[in-house]
Amino acid sequence: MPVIYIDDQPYEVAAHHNLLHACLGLGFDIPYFCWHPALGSVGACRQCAVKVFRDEHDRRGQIVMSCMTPVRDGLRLTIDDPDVRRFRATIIEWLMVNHPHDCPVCDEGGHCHLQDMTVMTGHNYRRHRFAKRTHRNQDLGPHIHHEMNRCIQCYRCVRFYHDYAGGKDLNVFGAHHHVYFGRHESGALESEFAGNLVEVCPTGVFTDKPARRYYARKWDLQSAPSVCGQCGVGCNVLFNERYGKLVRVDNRYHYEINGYFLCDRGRFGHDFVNGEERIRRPLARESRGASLRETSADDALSRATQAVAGRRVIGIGSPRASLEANFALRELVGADSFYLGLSDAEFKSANLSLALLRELPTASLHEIETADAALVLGEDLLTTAPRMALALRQLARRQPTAESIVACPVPEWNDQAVRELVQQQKGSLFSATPGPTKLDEDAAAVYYGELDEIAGLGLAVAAAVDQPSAETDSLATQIATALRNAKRAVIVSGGNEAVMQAAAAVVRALRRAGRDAALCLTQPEGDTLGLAMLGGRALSEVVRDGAECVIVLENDLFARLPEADATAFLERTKTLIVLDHSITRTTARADVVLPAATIAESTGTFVNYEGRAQRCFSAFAPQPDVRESWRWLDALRSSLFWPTFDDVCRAMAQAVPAFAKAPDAAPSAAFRQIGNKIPRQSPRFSGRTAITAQLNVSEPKPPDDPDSPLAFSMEGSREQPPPALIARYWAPGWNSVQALNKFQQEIGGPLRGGDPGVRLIEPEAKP
Amino acid sequence: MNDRPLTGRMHPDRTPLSLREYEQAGGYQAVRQAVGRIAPVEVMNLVKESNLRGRGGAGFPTGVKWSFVPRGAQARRPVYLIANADEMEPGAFKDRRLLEGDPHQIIEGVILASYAIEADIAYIFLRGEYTLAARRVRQAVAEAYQAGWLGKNICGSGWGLELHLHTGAGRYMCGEETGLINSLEGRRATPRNKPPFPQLSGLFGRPTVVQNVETLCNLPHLVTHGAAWFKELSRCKDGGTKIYGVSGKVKRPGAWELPMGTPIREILEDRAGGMRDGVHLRAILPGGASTEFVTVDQINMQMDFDTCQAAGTRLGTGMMIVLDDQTCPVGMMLNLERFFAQESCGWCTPCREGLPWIVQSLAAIEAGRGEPADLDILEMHTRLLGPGLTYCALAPGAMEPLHSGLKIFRDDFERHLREGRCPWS
Amino acid sequence: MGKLDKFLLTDLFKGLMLTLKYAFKKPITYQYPEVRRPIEPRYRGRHRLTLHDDGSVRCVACGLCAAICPSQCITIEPMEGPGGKRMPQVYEIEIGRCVFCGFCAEVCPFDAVVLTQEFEMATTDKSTLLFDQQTLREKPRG
Amino acid sequence: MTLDLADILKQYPHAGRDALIPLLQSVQENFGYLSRDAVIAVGRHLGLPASKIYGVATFYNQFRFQAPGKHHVQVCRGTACHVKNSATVLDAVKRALKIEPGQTTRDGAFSLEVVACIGVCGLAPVIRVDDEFYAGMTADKVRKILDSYRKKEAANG
Repeated sequence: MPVIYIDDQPYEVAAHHNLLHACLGLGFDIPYFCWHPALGSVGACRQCAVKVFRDEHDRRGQIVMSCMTPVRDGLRLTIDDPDVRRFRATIIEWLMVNHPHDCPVCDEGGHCHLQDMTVMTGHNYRRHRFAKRTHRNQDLGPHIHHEMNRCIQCYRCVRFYHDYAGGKDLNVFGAHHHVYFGRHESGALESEFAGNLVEVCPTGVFTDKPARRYYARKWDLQSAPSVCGQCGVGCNVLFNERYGKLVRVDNRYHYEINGYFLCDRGRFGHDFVNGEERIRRPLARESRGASLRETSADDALSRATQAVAGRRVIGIGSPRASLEANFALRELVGADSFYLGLSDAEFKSANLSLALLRELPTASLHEIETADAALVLGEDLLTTAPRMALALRQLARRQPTAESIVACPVPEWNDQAVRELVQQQKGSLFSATPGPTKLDEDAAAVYYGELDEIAGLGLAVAAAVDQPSAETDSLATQIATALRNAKRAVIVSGGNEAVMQAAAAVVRALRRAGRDAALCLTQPEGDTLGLAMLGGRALSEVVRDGAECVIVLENDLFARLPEADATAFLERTKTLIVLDHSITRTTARADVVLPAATIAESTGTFVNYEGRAQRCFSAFAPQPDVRESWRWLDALRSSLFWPTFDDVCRAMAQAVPAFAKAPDAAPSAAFRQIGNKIPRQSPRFSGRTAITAQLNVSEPKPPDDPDSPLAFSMEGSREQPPPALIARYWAPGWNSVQALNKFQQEIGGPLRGGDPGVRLIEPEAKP
Repeated sequence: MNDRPLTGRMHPDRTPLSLREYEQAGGYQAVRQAVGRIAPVEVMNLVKESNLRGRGGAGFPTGVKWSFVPRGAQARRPVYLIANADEMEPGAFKDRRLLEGDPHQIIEGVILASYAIEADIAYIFLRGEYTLAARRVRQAVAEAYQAGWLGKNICGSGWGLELHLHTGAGRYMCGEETGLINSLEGRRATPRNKPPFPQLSGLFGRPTVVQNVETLCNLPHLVTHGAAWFKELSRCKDGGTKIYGVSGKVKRPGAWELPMGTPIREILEDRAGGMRDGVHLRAILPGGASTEFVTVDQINMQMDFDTCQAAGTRLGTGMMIVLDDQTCPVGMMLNLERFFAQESCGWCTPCREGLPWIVQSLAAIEAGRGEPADLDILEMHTRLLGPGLTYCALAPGAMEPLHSGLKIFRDDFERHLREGRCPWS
Repeated sequence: MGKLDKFLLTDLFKGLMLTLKYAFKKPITYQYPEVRRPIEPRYRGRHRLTLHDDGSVRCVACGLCAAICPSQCITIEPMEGPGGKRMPQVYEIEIGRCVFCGFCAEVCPFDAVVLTQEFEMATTDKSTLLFDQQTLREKPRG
Repeated sequence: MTLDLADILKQYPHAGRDALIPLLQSVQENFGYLSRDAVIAVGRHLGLPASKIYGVATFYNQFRFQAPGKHHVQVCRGTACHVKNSATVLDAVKRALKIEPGQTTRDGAFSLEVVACIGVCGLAPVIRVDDEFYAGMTADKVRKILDSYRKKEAANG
């Protein structure tokens, strides 16, 4: 590894990095704007200037942009030189020429990269005394608020939206100091990843529009690490709360899964937590025909306990509830009476996924991004697993790069130069779907057909992998050749059994040929795979079986069963107990409704498409009558077995061998850092003592959290917590999300202490 | 032998030479001599030997530039050659003269340069406003194709060249070689970072050489008459002639082809006829708008790359702008800087935000609303918009007249501040 | 001290003399609340939310005062006012916890919260010590 | 108008991104400006999204996005005119028409363009309305000239 000298001190750094990347990784603070670890360098902002010296005798040095300077052995530089410091401060002064200084009313205020960098450079006095230029804002739809005057023209938004995510409708317009970033006319942004602009933009040009309704500063938010349950990818998120409302969902970095970016479904899809449809009090009806009325928790519980006692009870689980909730239901009703709350097709596909994952290796999103070829069979990933589609796009972008930079040596981080070399070349990404998808334009070849035709194509590819023949020019041969030539290949599928089997056949064929291949099977919901691992009977059987008393866990039967079957089944049920957080058609027919906590208010474990168990923690304590489902279900038993989350999680690990490692997904509630819990609130959290003063001037005790090592308080450890417990990205001088740099082993690499979560499935075939 | 190879055979009435006229005057002889007869590397070595330096402003030795282009099996095809005819600098009009007066000369130059670097496709990137030149070049290209000077298998050598004419859409940045390449690709003409240099990854990510029109026009004569002859044309160690121009309040503004290294005084007095009556010379921008001022006492300076550099300025395009005593130097600089601020591409911070600030400060001073602190602001910009600190050379170029102007015309700036008005208005 | 002094109660009379002396001098105490003491110009008393000429609050609910407050006694809930203007929906100071450090006024970018010289906030009911926006807008007494 | 859009596009068969600028140039040559419809049609022809085309077109000085007005006003900002105070002339035109350079008045009567040099430096400061040159402009004269065009317009109905 090359050694560079910063102020005459030697440091070892990785050879393939630029100087900025290397210095930040060593813990030095260099201000920057246009550089982003996932987007590379373009040298536009000129903010990251450092001074390099020719040799140890050179005292004059030369100012260079660290982001555009490759690391080389023996390089000597200084970050803290009066000349560069003045230059960096002047860059901020230039940016401030037209910046509106509206921090007090700006939603970015408090987690603004521009604020951080301004303080870092020390610029504090405005010398420009002329009028500022102004722009008109655009309406960019319901999710993104646009405030163009704040723009500092770092070009990150277009580079992310256009180059990285393949969006079409955001661009840069105009020239000189009238450069404008937006759409060519007002209108909602079309990309599935538009929400990331909020985090990519270093200042308040693109801000989270739903979060604007709550006007909360980052330091006032109570946050907890969690997992998105909108699809089976299991992206890591941070839920942020203020005044009992879920204010904002932020990306939580996970090297193997979502990296720096989320899809809009994950970022903006959790509004139901604050929704009108939320069930906040237990509901019960006196008799069939009477209407559902609010009641006390005790009353609802006693009704439910009575209904359950001594009867055969059927439990219907849910792929959107945590493993623990499903396990608690299974324990309550017994394994024989536990039905997986999946539709017929989902049931089959989930069980097949499980079998295939036990046989063949799978790949994380990061492994997809760095693979050399991929084949998508049957899935429109932009709807079923959008973040996976983004990962595949990176594969398609990255793979020709690797070839080009052999012919013309350019460092991979030199974004523009690399794209120039690659031009329109596409990587070895192939897609076979029933209809056009947005991923098609990144694919080298596309095939449209019915699902059985797609399965046929998959089998043909498998056959062609087995018997390579150069003469036939069919699509299957073309795909097979590309897959065989790849160092690492990924086959993506899901949904349909025949297609999944065909995908598995391709993987098997590639492995027979000695190639490293992995199978990725999408899952429709956050815990579908976990539910299959827990095991239970098919929901179609429930219609036949029937029972007097049925408990439905966070599920709507009308969405899983044919309308007639669901109606008939519920007609026959004497007592229907439903646990859910929002009103559905099933809760409307229930006799007792127990209000369940949402994912943002509960602690639980979810298993993603690759069999990785991940822990979510409650961002805020639910309202008094709202409880986590496993708590309600435990209360329905004759005596309490599981006072805390760790109890239920341990019990599950013992009872279900597949989940033996589930408790390791995150530290247990007993975890302490220097004797302290990890605070969910920032040290700057405001109004703690007065926030409930309108109710009682005496400050109440903060809610207890027996379930996790996190505290509903600003007090606790100030150290960097273990990765599974990171509740916010903050470091001294770094208030924006860019503070993330300080949490990684190497910038853009895994988190310090390893990425959270634990894989539960060990495939027979070793990768 | 002709001492004005570039312009000597042009018609005095400014009509273009037709293909027949051009060929009769010895045109396309160089192509016949070189293509297929001598190896491309030999052509490159000839150019290296002749000390031909780029006439676009930077003065980089042409042969050396070509030597970076990968050859043979190494080269990723196609290789491109681009003639830079996007002449947009204030006061510059030499390329227009060459394109309108003798369009076949530039085509021949393009063919020779393309042959030397083994290019497959060539472009002439023409400034959009040059409609007359566009018509004439388009016609000439068609004639050249017809005569077999362009197209497949030129002179039976097996080597072919496609030549396209592209008219620009108007941005000064298109004159910067990487900005030009981006524009040609149908993108915004923002410059690119170097390295990688265009010789390795240029147009469409392929090896590309961008050469000024005047440089290319020298090639046919250089190839026909040899390096020794070419070096003898000049009055300094750089080879060849140079088209010098003068604009401003002189008796006969215009452009003339003279030996490289002709002193300013000769150009100004012998060719341009000296200053108009009653007007006195104050300073000269010797190489166009983006070069440092030289004062009257430097008027004997030879106009060549090295002498200009030694004197703290640049030869640039060789199209000098003359400042007289009846024009306000602050106003003149304001006009120049407004042009540069307007033509900034908006990519990097110092240029995008710094130049408009300079314009605002200069405008305030010119309007009598200046403050002493404005001079410090201007001075700061001349330091911090330096080479290497900005993304490309536009802002450093824009700072050159301001940098020297602040020193030479310090008294005039202070008079503006003191009197609260422009003394010339 | 001699026995004589003790017998003659000298100390007592000395004391009485002092009292007698001051009985004819001007008193140095103030007869509060009838008489009010002048307040030092930089005295930090009760908060006030300053207003624009049209009667709207200057506060934009940026949250800096709440963040800087060492006793955490300021609560702000922002909202979007007329014309998309950001303003506080709730602005409460729990004056019973306030230490009158003045950081809130110091940090305010719009001079929207200031500390007045009013200090009379005694009450028998602690719940009245929560000053809402309306109370904070009012001009201080005296 | 000499050609319609389809004809122009036909001249660039199988064109890629590099044909974008020449194509836009021919559209503007024929229509006087780039209309929204034309941009979208060009985009469809080249397989480029409209935002990308606008991104490129707005970068360059040459392209206009509003139909030129009935009367096209050009204000010269060349060096000669600058020396004779063309800045105030431009200001006066902007104030009189209430538009910025590159725009067209709402009634479509006037459009304004700033040109580097019209080439009649002897008449500085000069403006040109349609084919008519007006020399030695002042703010007052500008107003009068533009008013006379407005009156003519009104008289014609």
